[in-house]
Amino acid sequence: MTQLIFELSQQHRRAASQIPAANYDCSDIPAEFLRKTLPRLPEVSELDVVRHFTQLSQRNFSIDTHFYPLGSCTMKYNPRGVHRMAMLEGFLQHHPLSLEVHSQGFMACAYELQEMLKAVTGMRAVSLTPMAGAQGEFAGVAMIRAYHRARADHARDEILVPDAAHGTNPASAVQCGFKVREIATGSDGNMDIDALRAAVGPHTAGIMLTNPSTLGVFEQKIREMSKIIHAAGGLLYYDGANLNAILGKVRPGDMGFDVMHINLHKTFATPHGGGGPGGGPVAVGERLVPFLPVPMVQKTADGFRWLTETDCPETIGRLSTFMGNAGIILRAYFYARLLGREGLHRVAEFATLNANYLLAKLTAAGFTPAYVTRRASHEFIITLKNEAKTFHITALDVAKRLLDYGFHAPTMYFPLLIPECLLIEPTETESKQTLDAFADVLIKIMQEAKTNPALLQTAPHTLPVKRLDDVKAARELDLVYIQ
Amino acid sequence: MTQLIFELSQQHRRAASQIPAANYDCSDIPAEFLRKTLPRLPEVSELDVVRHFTQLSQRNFSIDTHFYPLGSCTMKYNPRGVHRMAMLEGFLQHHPLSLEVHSQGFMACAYELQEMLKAVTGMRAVSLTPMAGAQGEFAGVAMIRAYHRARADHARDEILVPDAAHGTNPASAVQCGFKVREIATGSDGNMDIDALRAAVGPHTAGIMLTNPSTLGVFEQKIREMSKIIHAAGGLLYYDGANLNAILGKVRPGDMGFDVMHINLHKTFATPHGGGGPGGGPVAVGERLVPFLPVPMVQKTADGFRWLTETDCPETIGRLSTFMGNAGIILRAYFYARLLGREGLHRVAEFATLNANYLLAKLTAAGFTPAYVTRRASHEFIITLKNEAKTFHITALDVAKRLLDYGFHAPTMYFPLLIPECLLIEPTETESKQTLDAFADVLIKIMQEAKTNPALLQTAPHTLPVKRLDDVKAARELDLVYIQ
Amino acid sequence: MPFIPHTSEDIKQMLATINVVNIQQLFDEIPKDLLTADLSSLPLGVTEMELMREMRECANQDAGLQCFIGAGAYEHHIPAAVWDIVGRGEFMTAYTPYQAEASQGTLQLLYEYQTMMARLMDLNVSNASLYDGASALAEAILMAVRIQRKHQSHRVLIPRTLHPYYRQVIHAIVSQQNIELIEIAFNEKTGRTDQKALAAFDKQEITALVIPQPNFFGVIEEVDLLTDWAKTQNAIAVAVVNPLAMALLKPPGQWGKTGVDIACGEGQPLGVPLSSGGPYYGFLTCKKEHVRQLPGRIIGRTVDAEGKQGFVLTLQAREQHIRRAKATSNICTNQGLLVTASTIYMSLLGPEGLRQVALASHHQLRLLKEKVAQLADVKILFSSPCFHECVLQFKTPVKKILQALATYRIQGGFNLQPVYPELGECLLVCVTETKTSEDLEQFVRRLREAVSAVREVCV
Amino acid sequence: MPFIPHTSEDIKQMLATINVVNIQQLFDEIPKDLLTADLSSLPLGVTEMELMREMRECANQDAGLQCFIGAGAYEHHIPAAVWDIVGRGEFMTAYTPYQAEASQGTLQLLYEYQTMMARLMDLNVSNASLYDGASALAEAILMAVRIQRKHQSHRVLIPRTLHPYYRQVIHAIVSQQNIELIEIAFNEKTGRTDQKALAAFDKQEITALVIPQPNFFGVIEEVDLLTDWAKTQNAIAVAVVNPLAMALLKPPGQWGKTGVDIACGEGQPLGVPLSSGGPYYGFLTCKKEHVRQLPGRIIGRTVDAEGKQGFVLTLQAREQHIRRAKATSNICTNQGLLVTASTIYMSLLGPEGLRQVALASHHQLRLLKEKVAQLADVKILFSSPCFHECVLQFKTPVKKILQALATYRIQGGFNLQPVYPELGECLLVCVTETKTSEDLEQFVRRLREAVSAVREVCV
Ligand SMILES: Cc1ncc(COP(=O)(O)O)c(C=O)c1O
Ligand SMILES: Cc1ncc(COP(=O)(O)O)c(C=O)c1O
Repeated sequence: MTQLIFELSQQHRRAASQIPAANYDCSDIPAEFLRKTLPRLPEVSELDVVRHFTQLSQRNFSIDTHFYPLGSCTMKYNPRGVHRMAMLEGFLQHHPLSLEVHSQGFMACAYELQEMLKAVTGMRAVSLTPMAGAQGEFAGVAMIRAYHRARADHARDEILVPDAAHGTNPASAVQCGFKVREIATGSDGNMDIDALRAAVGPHTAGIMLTNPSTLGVFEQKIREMSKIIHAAGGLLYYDGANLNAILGKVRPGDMGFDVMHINLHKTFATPHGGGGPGGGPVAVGERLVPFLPVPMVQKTADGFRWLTETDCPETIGRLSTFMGNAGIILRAYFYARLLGREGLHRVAEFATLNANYLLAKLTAAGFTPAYVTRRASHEFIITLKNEAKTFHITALDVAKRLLDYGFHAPTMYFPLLIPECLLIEPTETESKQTLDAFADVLIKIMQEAKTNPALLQTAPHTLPVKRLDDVKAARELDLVYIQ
Repeated sequence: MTQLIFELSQQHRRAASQIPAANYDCSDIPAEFLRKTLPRLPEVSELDVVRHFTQLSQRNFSIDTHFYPLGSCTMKYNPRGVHRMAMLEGFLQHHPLSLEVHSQGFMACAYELQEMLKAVTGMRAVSLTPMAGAQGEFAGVAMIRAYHRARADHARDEILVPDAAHGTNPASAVQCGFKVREIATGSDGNMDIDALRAAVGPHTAGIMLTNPSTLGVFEQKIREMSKIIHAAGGLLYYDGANLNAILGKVRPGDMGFDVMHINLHKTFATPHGGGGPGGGPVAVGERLVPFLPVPMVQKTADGFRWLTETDCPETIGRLSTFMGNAGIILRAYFYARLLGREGLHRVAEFATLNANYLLAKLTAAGFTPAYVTRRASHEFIITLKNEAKTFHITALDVAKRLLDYGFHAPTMYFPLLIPECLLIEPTETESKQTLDAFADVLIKIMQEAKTNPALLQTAPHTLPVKRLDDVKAARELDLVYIQ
Repeated sequence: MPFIPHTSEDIKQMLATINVVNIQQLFDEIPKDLLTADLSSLPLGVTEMELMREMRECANQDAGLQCFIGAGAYEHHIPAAVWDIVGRGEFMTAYTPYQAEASQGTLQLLYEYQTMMARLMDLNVSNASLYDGASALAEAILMAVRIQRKHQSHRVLIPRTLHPYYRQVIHAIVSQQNIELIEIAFNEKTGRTDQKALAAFDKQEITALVIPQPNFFGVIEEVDLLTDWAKTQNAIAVAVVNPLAMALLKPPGQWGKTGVDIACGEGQPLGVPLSSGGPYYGFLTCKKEHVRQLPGRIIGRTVDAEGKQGFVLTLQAREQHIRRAKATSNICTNQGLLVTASTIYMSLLGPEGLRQVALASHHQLRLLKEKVAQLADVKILFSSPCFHECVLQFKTPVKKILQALATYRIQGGFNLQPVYPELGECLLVCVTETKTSEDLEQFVRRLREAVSAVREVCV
Repeated sequence: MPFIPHTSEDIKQMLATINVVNIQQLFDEIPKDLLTADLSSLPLGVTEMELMREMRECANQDAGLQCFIGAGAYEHHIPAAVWDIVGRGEFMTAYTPYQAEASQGTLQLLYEYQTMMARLMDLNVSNASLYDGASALAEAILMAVRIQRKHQSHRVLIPRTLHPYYRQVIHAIVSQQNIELIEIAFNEKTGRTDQKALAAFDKQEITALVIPQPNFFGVIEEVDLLTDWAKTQNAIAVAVVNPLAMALLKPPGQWGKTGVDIACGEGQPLGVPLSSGGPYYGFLTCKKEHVRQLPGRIIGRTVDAEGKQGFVLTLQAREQHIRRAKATSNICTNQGLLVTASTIYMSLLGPEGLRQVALASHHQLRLLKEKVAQLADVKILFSSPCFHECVLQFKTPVKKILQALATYRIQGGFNLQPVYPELGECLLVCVTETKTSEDLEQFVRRLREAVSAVREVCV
């Protein structure tokens, strides 16, 4: 059953219904430019393909089959209707370089999403082109750089990030040519304001933050922090990965942020596709509007038109060949329309309710929250450092054992500063009953840790494979199949 | 995981995106006609529904996931493209009572399928309306009855069927008001001609046959049998369940049959849907044309039009509200178009090749074919009566053990006259490699029967449930969930 | 070779194993003179790409119309999740669940379906589907006949308010078995089955009375009276209902003093697309005491060897593959996939959602009636409350009016003239929750134009 | 509450467990003056039915056109099986396969993808996708810079025959890091990169040379010469190719004497719909020795605790979530689902199918060229062989010609005038296997009409 598609391959087998049948000529192309032997792709029948990939699909956990409380990832239900709408012929077969008169349908949706994102972020303008959160970060930091340059402020070569930040933040800053300085977190989960004060200066280009932070708590001194950064001449970047926690309640623009991205594949429920695609639109305050990446959609009396380099001479430019992950933009727009103004703020409310409920249950059952005194945002952290010591198990063991019970594991070992941690994000689309079942299983696993730790240490037991050897994978690289 | 959807139900939970929201009035309907309490359907969220039914689907074997050599059922690959075409908006949203001008697309397809079925069956006319094989049988026998009645030949109250016939044959004959007489099979798998001669007479309305028969062999004396029946004043019905064996090679019309059905969900690859829908068009020779069920499609200079009772005053009438399983008719038509004239006869050739190959392999490995001297048609029977005696196992045990190895079981205990039999039909869409793997597993299971028969007797072991208690199910009826 | 995976190497090895020289030899038991098939009149095969394009154009001919036709097939919104899941290979490409352990998905779903349908009808048991609504009614009548097997002759009363095509189908199916179908007239004012017409059969031996709700005119029948009449006659009461309407109207299990014996109908409104008339499915539910006369497949809950819950096909002794000539019906292949769709649809809509869809359809029809009432030369024929269809009467030929509406890409309804000539020029119009108030306004505006255009031509 | 399952009973119990009085209290750590969001400008929520209808109308505005535009996004037939399987919830709604044991489906598929893509390019390794073709090229250049980290300064040569939007994207991305991008001119006769323009850099320190195949004009570049030039310079040769064309044209691993170091490009032609420009995916393959500089996720085959084959994300030390500021790239979420589509597409088409699609596209373009050659006032600009696109030159504004074609619902191509003003009024036309000979005839007929209509207006 785990055969590779290449192992099914038989020379000259083919899916004849899919292959143009005629004898075509390419005699106009000199032989030196032609391929001499066919590429060694699998030679299989249509049934082979359908059966193989259908079987493969069944070897996955997914939202459609499992509770998936993966912290920082907002794995909520992806409405099927939204997918169906994006697959409408007029959207699916629309060429990105069609004339504007032939693009009004798509452009209307994109324009309206721009407007909606402005409203929920409290920002002045939006560009939808970044293709994921990390590209949104890149775009944001590039705009910060462009801003300082436009003011001939060339000394600002440093971006600050909290030590709890997601790895994309420092990586994006570096990809924009900045140095990165990490700021420590205080014991209450808020940033250490003194450390921040000490770090800022004329070299500070900006800071990248998410609020609520990756620690699952709301950064309460955000206004003060914003003053410190702005006073030092820097700008504030908001990592929108956690927007689900505050959607329709708090607007990053009001917290003092100058620029942010939004992960459409998180807050706006576009399916994650086993790794992607996502969408990472950027929203900016007044100062950064001229630098937004192109293209964007403008509404005029005659319909919608593209804004390009010609309209936006100071733009940081183009980040994708066309306009980013258009199909994801559509899906996010449809989702927002289904929820509407009365539904969007409920997202934050019920995501927060679910997280705090699960936290309360687990705390009552003896688990250790990372920040005992704090409310959970839409997610929270428990640390298993005590259990690890007592029972000789790890957060990884618990995660793997959860899989046996049909629950996807929470995010493990992130943020790095909390030892043996699980970052748990239930999202608003899961029911109390599912949360109860999950809590029950976690409690049961702790029982097992006490009585039979080996059960955890060697988990999973019920999946298609047992625990996999990561070390071997990295040492003896086997990245393509060699026949 | 096996929770019932009703067990997930929580009062007042709903999938709000699916529910018209307004406050509607029905004050014009007197209260005595209104429902007093809501029907107790499950109250669940959209995610609950998607997750529950996606999980349920994974608890099925199917063509898309498993080899499915279910004899008499022709479980071949169901092309995905065919399904997609049938789901085109113009077909899917087309109302059956649309004006003819608004129905030309569907009618063109139906008309062309009628023509194609005429060509492959060698019959004079086709009606597509019967909704499965059994309804086709009903229609066919009803036409036989109508024919005799039209000739005022009222004595003919008996339909002959071979003892190996599928249960629908006698059941359909009875539903048409006939008595049924069974004719025995000879030791070579052909019908006992003397028994047939003895049975016919002025009471004989007709005979129902399939050829190749349900025993997986070609009825060689078919011409002689046809003479006997016709000489007695009876008509011949061809059960098209086995048409896959002779498609494009032999035409029932040429064998002397007067009427037949075609199982579109077998020979024409329309998916079986976990029980249906199917399609059972009927084709008839000259004599029965006036009696065909309506509606049918006629081609005229101005386009296609419906033939109804008005056009066909002697019709046996209407068998379905509209025109039968129209979507299945479309799918069969698309499939036939993809194959074309050069592909249709290959179906029979490769179905026959696969069956004979598997039979040869199994025979070589020591299995007992039901008819040692005969060629297999598109299917064949092995009998496990020796193994059953020696190892104290049954055909059922072998079937269940096959499931453990990821193969759907062949048809068991049909036809009834062969003890401990498996009726195996690989179909043309399976590869030699799959047949080899299947043969290897059957051989392995016989090894197990020798060394560890309990492994078979208690199989299956690797499925979501162990062997199920049929007796309890029938004795302690539990047909609906009671909360 | 489309869908045939054999390479020439495979073929060579396979022929060698069988010990024949070519594939043709495998047909050597067939008399040569029978190998006569000739497919040369058929078109050559095409690729999926070619056929998809051709069929896209073919289908487009009939697309893009506003549909106000009902008459037994109803346009409703089907949530995308329904067919996304139905279309999963594991549901779509499985056979009948004969190997229960390998088919728990389908079997559990069917058990859930049976439960939902029984609850919707407020009866005790349901089968797992029949072909369609009309053939389900035929099976229900045959079932009633079996229940009443002591009756001398079998007379079944069929209201003329029943769908005319249903009447044709049951005639084609049950008349093969010496069952007399007797038509019951309707009241021309109310559009309801005439109680007086029934009275003529008081105290006679009647096998069954069929009771439609709503009836073909969209009219709500006096089901309590009809059911009670049947019960006093010792006739089997057979309801034939729109299942969606049962979320709003009183369900058959509650009609009259005792409820009906059998309820059946067309399942299409519950998540099945119009699709030119099929595949749909017939549902059939009944009181517990009749379960052994119920035709079709039935799923039962049981346990496995370890006591764990599981599902199987049960009561197979009723079925043709066991009982052969003595089976309750000849049905084998049924409409499983459509029931899969309905089960998912009902789960998504839930009790309140289903009711809201029914209510919205009813409400929008009322709105239409109000608007139509203001038109000249159009009359709303019957006085009784309707569900989501109603009959409009015109002074000019309906056929012409429909043609006029067609030019606006509106399908105006079902022309009653050929099937109820006694009503004159009548049109059956249907409105569901898919129609907005603007749609209705547009319809009425176009109808006014059509009526006056036809009048001018006819005058 | 769409997509929120909570009943009021649930909420009550949950609040009690948390020990708060209402949901609002859960936000009490947020300074009050920040709770300022106001969504009143947004529309109210709608049901799926309502939105589906609105969006059907919205999408229809842009539907039903014949498309002859290519320019980096290509219309091909996608077998129905591809997206039927891609759309399965288990693929579509899974996250990145961080828990390998619960993600073997996605991981094995990605391993199969890596193998297919490496074989198609004839290189050793592939990552599991980047955002799109243009950003993949930017990552390839950054990769080349890391490989050449000993260079004093980083100069990368970019032919002007590279897609103008790719040039813009790499400029936006890599120029943040002090990398100089130098444009290389093309020969105005052949439409190929000018070897003489390259000669100017002989013996200079060049970090990388980018080599498109086919280039933006559809023209087949002299890739052997270009690759060999790069290798003699010790520059990294970076191929940017249409992967479908590689079933017909010599793959990058075989260019010149040694093959290129890195090959990347846009994966869209392999089973991904046009979809207004995305989501597509960028692929990136390279020689084995560069694997540790390869950005993005990489899947490796390994074994489980019992020695059974399994798949994991590997070499994560290159990635941002481990290496943070020192990562090879900031990419995290990639384009996994599109790679899923391509893997299924390539499996269905197979080696011969892929080649036939490429051949058919090429062949149909030749047919078009033959027909166009007969038109007055239209010139086929370049003399070199093309893959499936070519440049037509007109005497009147292309913009007007496109508008004229649009009235026949034909999308005539991509207007080169704004991006290559030096070529005058030029149009880039694309033909794929989806176009029949009748389509081409129709196109040419309409083009003739358009040209003469525009001429009349302009004269
Ligand atoms: C906190 C945080 N920031 C940034 C990102 C990066 O977003 P993306 O994966 O869309 O590039 C993620 C996603 O994992 C995240 O969780
Ligand atoms: C030999 C034979 N005849 C008739 C039938 C009945 O066909 P259907 O199931 O389509 O009613 C079958 C199907 O199982 C069959 O195998």
